[in-house]
Amino acid sequence: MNVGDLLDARVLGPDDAALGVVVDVRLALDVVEEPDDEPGEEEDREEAGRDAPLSAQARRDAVGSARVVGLLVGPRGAGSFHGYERTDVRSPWPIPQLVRRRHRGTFLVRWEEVAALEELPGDGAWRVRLAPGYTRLPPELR
Amino acid sequence: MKKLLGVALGILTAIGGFVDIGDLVTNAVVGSRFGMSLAWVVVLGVVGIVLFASMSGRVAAVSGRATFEIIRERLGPRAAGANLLASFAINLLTLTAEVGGIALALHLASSVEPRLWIPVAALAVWLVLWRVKFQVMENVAGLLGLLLVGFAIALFQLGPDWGELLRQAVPPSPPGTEHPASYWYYAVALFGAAMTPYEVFFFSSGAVEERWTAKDLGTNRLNVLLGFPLGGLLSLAIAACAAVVLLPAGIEVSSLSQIVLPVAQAGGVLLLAVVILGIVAATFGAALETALSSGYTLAQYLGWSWGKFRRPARAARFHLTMIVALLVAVGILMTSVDPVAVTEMSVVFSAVALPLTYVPILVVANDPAYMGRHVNGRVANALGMVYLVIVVVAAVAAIPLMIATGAGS
Amino acid sequence: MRALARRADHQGVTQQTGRRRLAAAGLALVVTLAALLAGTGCVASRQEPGQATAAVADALAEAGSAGETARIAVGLLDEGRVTGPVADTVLLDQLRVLDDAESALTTLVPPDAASSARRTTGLDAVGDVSDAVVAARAWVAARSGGDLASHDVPASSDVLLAELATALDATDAALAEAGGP
Amino acid sequence: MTERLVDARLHLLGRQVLDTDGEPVRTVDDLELAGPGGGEVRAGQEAHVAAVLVGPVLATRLFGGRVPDSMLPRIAWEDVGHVGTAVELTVGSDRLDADWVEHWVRERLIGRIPGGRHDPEGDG
Repeated sequence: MNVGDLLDARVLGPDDAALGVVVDVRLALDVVEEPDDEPGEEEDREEAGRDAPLSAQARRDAVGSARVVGLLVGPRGAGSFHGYERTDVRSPWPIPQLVRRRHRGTFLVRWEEVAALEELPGDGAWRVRLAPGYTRLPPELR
Repeated sequence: MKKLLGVALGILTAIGGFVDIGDLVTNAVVGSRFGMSLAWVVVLGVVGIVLFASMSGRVAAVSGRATFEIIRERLGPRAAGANLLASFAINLLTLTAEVGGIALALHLASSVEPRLWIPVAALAVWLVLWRVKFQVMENVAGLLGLLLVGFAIALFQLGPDWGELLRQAVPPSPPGTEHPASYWYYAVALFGAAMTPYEVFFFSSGAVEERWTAKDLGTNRLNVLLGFPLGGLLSLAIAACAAVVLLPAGIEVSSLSQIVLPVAQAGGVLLLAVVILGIVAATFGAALETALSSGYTLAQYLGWSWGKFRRPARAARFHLTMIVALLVAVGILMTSVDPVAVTEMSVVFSAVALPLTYVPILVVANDPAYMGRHVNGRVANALGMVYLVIVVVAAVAAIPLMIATGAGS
Repeated sequence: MRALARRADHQGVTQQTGRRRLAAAGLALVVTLAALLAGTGCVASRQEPGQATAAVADALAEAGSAGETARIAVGLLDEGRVTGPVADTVLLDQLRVLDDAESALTTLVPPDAASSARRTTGLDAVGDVSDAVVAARAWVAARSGGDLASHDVPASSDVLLAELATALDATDAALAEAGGP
Repeated sequence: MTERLVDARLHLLGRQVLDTDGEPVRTVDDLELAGPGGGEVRAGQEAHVAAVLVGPVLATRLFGGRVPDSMLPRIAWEDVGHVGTAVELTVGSDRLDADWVEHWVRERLIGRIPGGRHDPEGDG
């Protein structure tokens, strides 16, 4: 199974109620502590305050395994600028505000609370069924 | 001198937006028909491209990602694919026009038929793409393109009535002899050319080619603040020369050869030679810019290895794309199509490409996951949103205006 | 030999599968381009009397512009401010404009006698300008040491400029008659 | 060991894949999931990313449909080193079967043109 199979799959509650579609799959990446043995890195660190080098500004982690922690379920498909309902980015006004409004009601459900993954006959689309007593967690990324 | 070489990327990028073969002729057409009454569009375009090119350069410097990588990642395969088709079409049409333009410029210098120059020009462009170091390329093409400053010198030597030129420019109003639809068609065409998407593709990819880092944000600012206004100034000088010499004679500009007449009148053979060399360099530079952009966009959309700093074999499909694009351009030119007319068609594709290019840049320039603390400030965002609205209006208006006016005629 | 053929075959197939999507996109592009070229390139001949007159005026305006351009080019070459190749290119480009103007007039179907008369006057005027520009080219060629044997070389630039001026006056008159500016 | 939460579509799909030398390889077109012990994914049971898929999935994401898994060029997740604005591998692109088209164009076309292996950053 691929992440692409889950994306945009219909989500049903335990009582067969339609809850929306999978807008994203949340993963937990193990972050590996990197040894500071690369030459020149010390110097870069010192300069980070004034003139940081390439990609020191943006987050970049050495990663180990990637575990599925949950599904993000939204009332609508992801749309183009997905993600605003999960981050605190507020600019450029008014794009995040509009997208956030459109995706109000998006929630996170833990992977353990997914009861069944069913492949629909025919077009290869999938359907996700949630377990009884599932909880709607806030969608924000930590 | 070192400072000047440092801004060659901005200058070469601006040449593609303001004084490539299509713009050279369009500027003169505008000057000969509307005087300076469209000067405001050039100013509007300069501010817009400075704003978005500096954003794309900043994103490239900080995150290491060129603009089309951002577009593909933000818009998803479908919308980014639509942008790719439109942008690639603009690249290809403009590349075709530039190769033809080099041939036209060489024709001016030599009287040898343009059709004979076309394969030579294409081969020369390819050799530079294949062999020459990026920095050498941008320095030579960018600085020689600056010889177009001959148009500004010519303007001063013509000793025009500056007050009259100013009166034409502010407040802007179309001359009574022209239909307002034609006026607005040229306004949209000039604005679209100034903001043409391959500029940001080239500029941001050039920043990656030059290995900019967050340390180079000053270089980025200098490049956009010098390069684009300089391009705009050249564009205004060309229009003004036409407004001074050709407009009073009732001449409608239709070919490249006409736009150098004011220069000859003002500065004689020497200045004429300088300007012709400038035209050859500018069209050559724009050909390099659009050929590279066609490689950049396709490679970045599909994630292929790209870049002139790599050995060609280490970016094989990138180089193959550029070779194919050049061959297609030569093929189109061999049908005897007018290169200048070819650039007019790219207006149509801009309608799709412009919004789909500038929205993702603005969005990512605000994303701390890409930009860290170098996210956009409030002024940049406010201006950016205003320009997005202008871009969308211009893009939507372009096609009906083109059809209504028969491309401005 | 056969091995070579097989290898070529194999390469062809690999290329084909990889390129099919690109080819489809390319085809779409070419079709769009062709449609655009057709759309912008063909100007329908005008049928209404008013439109016919406007078409005559357009053609005359183009011819006038071409004549004025030639006048500037000849003047500049006479003063030594422009090179032979540039002057020649300018004139050649203007001959193309004049050709377009002439064919616009010849393909025009005049709906009534008045516009038919205007068309004839227009054609004469455009023809006069064309003759003058051709003469100018011969003069430019002669000055540059070559010659276009097909045409008599004008004695001097003054003769040439006078010829251009006459043709342009005729164009202006015809243009005024056709209601142009 | 710390964890970082990412959303697959937001942070991984469509991102550039770079090899260990920083050379672009492909884009992340999909992620293959595996269940416990590398077997089938089962609802509610531990699942992890097994591979980065690159290649013809793009066409299906554009036009719909599905490519058989066996035909997808894949890069094992073990070969992924860093995740930032791009996905960086710990292996060179030459070792990746997923990059065969690039290799083919390099060996058969571009590498054969004179100067195809010339280093533009070097002198001369």
